[in-house]
Amino acid sequence: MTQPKDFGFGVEEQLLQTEARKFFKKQLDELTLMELVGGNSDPHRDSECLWDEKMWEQMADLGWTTMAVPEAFGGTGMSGVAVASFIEETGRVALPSPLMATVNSSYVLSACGTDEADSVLKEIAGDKTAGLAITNQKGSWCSMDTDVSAVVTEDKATLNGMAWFVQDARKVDLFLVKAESEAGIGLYAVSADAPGVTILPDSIVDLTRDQARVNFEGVAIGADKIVAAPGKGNLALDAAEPAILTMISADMCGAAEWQLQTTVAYAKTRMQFERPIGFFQAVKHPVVNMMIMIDCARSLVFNAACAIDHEPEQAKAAAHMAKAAASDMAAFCSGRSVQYHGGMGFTWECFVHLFFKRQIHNQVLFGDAAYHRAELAEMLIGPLVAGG
Amino acid sequence: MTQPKDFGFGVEEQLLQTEARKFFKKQLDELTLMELVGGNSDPHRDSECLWDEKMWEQMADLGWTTMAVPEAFGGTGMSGVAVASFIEETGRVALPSPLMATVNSSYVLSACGTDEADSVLKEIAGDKTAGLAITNQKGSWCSMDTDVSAVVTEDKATLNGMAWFVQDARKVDLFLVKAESEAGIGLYAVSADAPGVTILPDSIVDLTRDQARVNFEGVAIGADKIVAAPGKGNLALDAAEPAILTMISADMCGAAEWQLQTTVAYAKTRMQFERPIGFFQAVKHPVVNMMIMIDCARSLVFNAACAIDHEPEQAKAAAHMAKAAASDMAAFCSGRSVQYHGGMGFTWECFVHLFFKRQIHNQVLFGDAAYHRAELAEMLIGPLVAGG
Amino acid sequence: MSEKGKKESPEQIEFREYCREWLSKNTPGDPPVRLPQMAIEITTQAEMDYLVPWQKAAWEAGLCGADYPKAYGGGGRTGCQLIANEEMQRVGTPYFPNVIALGMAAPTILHHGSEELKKRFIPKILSCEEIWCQGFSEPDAGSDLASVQTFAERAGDNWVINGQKIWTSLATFSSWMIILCRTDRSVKHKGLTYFIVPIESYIGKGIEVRPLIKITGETGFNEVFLTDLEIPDKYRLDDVGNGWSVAMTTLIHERGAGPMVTPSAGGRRADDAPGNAMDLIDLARQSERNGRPAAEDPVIRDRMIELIIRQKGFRQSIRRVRVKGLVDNPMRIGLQGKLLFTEIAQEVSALALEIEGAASTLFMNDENAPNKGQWPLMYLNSYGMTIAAGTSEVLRNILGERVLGMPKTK
Amino acid sequence: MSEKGKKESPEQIEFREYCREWLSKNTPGDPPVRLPQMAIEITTQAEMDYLVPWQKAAWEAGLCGADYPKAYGGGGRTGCQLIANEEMQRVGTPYFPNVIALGMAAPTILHHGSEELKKRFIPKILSCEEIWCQGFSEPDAGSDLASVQTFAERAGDNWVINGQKIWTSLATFSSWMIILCRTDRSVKHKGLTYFIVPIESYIGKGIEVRPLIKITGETGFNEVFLTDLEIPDKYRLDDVGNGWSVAMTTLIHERGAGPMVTPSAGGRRADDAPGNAMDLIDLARQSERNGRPAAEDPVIRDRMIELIIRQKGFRQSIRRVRVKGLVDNPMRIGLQGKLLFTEIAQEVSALALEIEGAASTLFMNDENAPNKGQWPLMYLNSYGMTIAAGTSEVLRNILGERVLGMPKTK
Repeated sequence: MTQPKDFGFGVEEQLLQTEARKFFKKQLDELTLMELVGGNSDPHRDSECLWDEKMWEQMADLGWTTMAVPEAFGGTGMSGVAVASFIEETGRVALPSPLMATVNSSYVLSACGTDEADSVLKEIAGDKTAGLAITNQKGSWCSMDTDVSAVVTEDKATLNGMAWFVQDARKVDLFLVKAESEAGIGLYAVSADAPGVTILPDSIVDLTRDQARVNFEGVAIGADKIVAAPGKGNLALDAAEPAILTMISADMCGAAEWQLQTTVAYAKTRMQFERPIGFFQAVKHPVVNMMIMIDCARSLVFNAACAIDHEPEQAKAAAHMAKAAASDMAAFCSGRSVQYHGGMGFTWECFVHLFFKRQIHNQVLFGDAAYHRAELAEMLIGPLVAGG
Repeated sequence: MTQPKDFGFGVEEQLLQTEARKFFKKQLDELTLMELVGGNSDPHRDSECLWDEKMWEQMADLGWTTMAVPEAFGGTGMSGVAVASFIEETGRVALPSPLMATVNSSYVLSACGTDEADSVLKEIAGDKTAGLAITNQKGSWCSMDTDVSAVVTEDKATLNGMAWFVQDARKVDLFLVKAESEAGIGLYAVSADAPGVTILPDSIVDLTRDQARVNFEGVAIGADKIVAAPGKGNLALDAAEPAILTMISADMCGAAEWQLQTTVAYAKTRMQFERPIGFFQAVKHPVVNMMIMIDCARSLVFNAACAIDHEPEQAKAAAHMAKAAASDMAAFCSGRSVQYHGGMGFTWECFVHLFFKRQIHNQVLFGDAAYHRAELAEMLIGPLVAGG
Repeated sequence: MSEKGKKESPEQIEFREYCREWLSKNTPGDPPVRLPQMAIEITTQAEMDYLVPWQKAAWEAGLCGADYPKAYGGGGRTGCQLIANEEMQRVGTPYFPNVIALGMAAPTILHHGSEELKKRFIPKILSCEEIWCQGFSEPDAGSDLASVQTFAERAGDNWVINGQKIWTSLATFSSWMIILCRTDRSVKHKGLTYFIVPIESYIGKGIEVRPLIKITGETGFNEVFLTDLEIPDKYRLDDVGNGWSVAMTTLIHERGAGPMVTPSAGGRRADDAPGNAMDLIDLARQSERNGRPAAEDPVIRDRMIELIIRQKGFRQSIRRVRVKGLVDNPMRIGLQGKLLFTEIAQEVSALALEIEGAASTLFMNDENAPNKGQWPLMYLNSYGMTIAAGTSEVLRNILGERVLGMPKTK
Repeated sequence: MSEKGKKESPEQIEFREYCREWLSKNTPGDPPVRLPQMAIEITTQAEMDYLVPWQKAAWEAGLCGADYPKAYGGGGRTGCQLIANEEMQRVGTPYFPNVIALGMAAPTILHHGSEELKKRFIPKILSCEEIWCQGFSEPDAGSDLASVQTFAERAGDNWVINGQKIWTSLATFSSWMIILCRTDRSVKHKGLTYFIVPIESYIGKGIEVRPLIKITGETGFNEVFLTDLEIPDKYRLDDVGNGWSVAMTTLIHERGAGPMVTPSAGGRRADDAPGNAMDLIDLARQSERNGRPAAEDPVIRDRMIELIIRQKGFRQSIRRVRVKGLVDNPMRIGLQGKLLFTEIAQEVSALALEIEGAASTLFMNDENAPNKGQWPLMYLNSYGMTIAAGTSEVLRNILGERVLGMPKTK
């Protein structure tokens, strides 16, 4: 397959983008965001889960929460580039919400291709939210690794163990749990309030997210909740990985563009030495480098998003590229955004730290830059035999 | 053992440094150097070996060519920091000469600790020049690797094979050849004009050096020329490695300081946009970074040079640090020196390319930055088991 | 990944077919001499003798100048030069030799020249009958182009030019030169006027060309001295004092961001251009560094992949720039082009030297040099790229000021 | 590697012995509260209650203020503060709480104060009886310090001060403040005058202190508002209009390049300071990133070693700066100190986050956070370091201009 020249980003996608930008600009300006998530600055504060559920309902009414659910199952079934461009807008406002978790879960469920998965997709289409419980204590993003075990009998499965680094755990209605049984890795849909499920919130740097360990202690689910049978779950995760990587990278591009524009605006007005500081190349040129890195990552995001639909055999490589570029870009842009805001940028009351911290979280989520480069090296150069 | 606070760089060392700087300033200003090595600009020119043998004789008269030969064998036997500071001065003028080859050979011979080696040291003290033929086709700097084989009988040894990347091969009187026999790696002193020795000059980028493959075809030498017995040669090379790495790094610091000063001078006088270009932070700040990197590398050079004499158990780590820092520094400084000289710096008639090319050569000689970091990682973190 | 379009016009679709057909029968054979890496480095007549007929043939077939009006020797098509370029690059044809003329002189004459000049000059540019060079830089006017001092003095219906130009590629082969001159010393930017001057016919009579040697040892750049060179006023482009804005048309095309797509046979496929990071993988597979296979070195792998990703991102940006909704400011990507292309090429060739290890010391004439010493050559030449046609420093200023609206640093 | 000196004076040798002896019996026990990473971040009285007696004890023993004249409460020694610092750092004592006073106020008063002021203030600084803060930065005068607007107006033998200072560490604990004020609006640098002002006794009567919250959530920085604060002329340091040169004395000591060695108990050994790259090795040995042991990742290893080398180089430069023949310009190394220390610390903590992998998302209050979340905290705080006390950008200007002599960028 080949990609359309325009990434398949047509009139419909533009419309969605414009709508989204307008919506979030109105609903979630920086001050609103700060009031929502920045109320408690104590570094020893308890873990919090702060988000605007009313806004989420509005988003659901607009069909935005089911965009990765195929139309056949009641979702709005949008193209990869549409979803990416929408998520970019949510990154631009650092939206706290279970959107990414739900979108990722939708992609994984679609990749399962089972009746059981389809029925969970219908639940999401019916405005349930979902999240992925797929990571182990070692922070592995490999589809084969998990600390949760499953015992599967004919009519049910029983889960035991802990899932780590579960995103937006307190915002979702159900988890897709990666668990290992003798027959291999399976995926299990578990209600967040099922008996035996305990959510242990993490205290995290990012103020716009919540993250938790989720413990499963003898959690029993019916066979109709085995969305990918043992031995198939890892395949579904692998198939969904390009979309997951692309969407997190899109979020990062949005957040970084906010950092760029905000830093540029500050550099134009902040006076030192009788000049706006943007006069000085020590500020101007690195800010240009922020732009360059954002453009590189953003182009790779749309290339990867397009590949998901139009060139699936290239999607994995394209997604590794997008996430690697986005993670490096985010680290650079975040740092510069604080530095060039000077003392002001180092205060809690200035908005830049909200985006800075979200990007710290994003950089490592689903694998950092070095990880994705190593994965891509395996694909392009071949496996590493010895330690070099 | 502990290092003296002042690196052991006292009055005597200062005197030598001042003398050397005066001598080279007079004998080898940039125009003289250009006339010596830059006469033929054709990129397809034949390999050349251009140096000032008269100046070398003067240096020998001053005792400078035997500085790494212990006084016991007739040399001037200077401390590591004295040699490093002297070699730094030769780097500052990009001196074409067999000095580094001879100094390195002296360190290797000293490390052999055999009567045979001592007698070659005496030859160097008698103004012979020597070079190391220790590298294989794969460019390995490991003391165990060679493409030369030796057959050793009671009264002689016969060498066959090719040594690669031999420095200043056409300027030296004898080679210390690393060769492998059944009993292991030995070192053999071979006259450059011995029967069976063929020097095959490389065409190289650097105009201030010559480099060659040296072929040994049934080269027979007496047992008195086996300076390190089979199984001992690698140990001598390992023992001398810190000094070798330190001295090449010192050369690089000298060359980089020339690049820094020359670039600063140009930035102060070259006008664009009604300003000296040094006004612009896009020039000024990277030039400051040149200085910072030079200072870092230079401090590590003197730390390593001091360790050779005063803290030998730390010399290896210190030398890896020096060469890693020097190689990165050289790459950065060379690039910036050409860039900020603008179009002028891109012409043959401007001196900057002479130093740029010498540094390209230096960067890789005896291992580049990544190589030495990997070696140091083995020491500080432990060996790498798997491919990561 | 192919990026063949979905939404090409019928003319474009048909033209692509035509190009493929023509190229399947008409690409020139292997060159009789080793060609330099870029057309601006052409220095011998033998190189020209091979390349000029190739451009002429491509012009006759409509692949060079496809979008220029028929009245000026072009194909009169719309959006077809890009197609021709893609198809020529796909099959790996040699580059066109008349690069300065195609990339700078022709679009400038098209936008600022009189009808007479357009008819007189553009056809012979496209056909390669006349080679052109460019007289912008001077020893004291590099990055600060507006400070050129070469002076054109009015003398009735003529202008008399005195001064010196530098970095003039192809000057030794050129019939004509585009030149930026000062006509008023009392103002800076508004004191400039833009002309066309005959070169070939005035050698030794007001024009002297002296080759410059690059740090690689290659020649190709020249200094051009103009002494009492008299030219008619009709060779002026646009108004007296308006030279700076004419020069901007030239520069924006030089940097690949102008409205006219430059006919470019590429010499190689896009993925095979000088400084292509993907080439590093092959190099690493063939290289030993410090005694070990370079392709097995995880640090080298990490850095190769990093460059491959950045280069891919840049190419995808060029794709994105044409998609509505995915670009807020059309200049934002376009003005990055030259900067990124040259800086990535510099990093790619620097990394190539690291991959080669000890063998990176070997230059073009050495039988054991990997890839015949092309990588050290490329690395040295990369500094020409980051300096010429707008230094990286000046380009970052332009991006910061024109795209992001930050205050001018001057 | 130990760098114990060979060539110490008899006084120094004896003093080192004395310090070791004293410290073997007199270091304070573990703190009852968790101390912040740096003294300027002290925010609670409990922290002060532990630290103030420690400084007082060290002063009484002669380890704090060793090189100050006896007349001002010092030890009257030569070159001994460095010895005391080394020995305190060797055994890992806590830091001194009166850092602004020791590092900035005391040397400034020593160089520019009247005999009366020296006798009045320096002893109580050394003994920690009085804590000091510094009033330099203002909302509109950060990097451009000379643009401060806080105005001191002459009123007979007194001065009346109005304005606002910001980033004032330790202000809530301070008795006194060094302050840079404008006394003439018609000139920039020459319109400044430097004073000492009482803080504690004027809270609510001309002085208001408001804490600022940092991006880490920590407090410690403050805003200080001065309203019609009246102080006697004897609290002026040096001449009216000479405030800029007095401020330079303060800054050069703040950046570690001044003649007086600041008493510094270090809090930790030099190799154990915040941002020590060697700590990364232990972190990597304990960390899994992306499911694999971080210490086995060759790319992580390469970058750890790179930082270890740069940090080692910086420390060796500090050693080299005192060796004749190995430094051409004494400012060349000294002025790099703050820049390198802070930038390396920033890179070290950024790399720590990469080493921690997914666990880098966890902050101080999380039971599973590696090293109790100190690395994300350190990374966030590192931006305070590269901004405060001269941004990295301003410091590069200073190096380029004062050391290399390039033209001023202003």
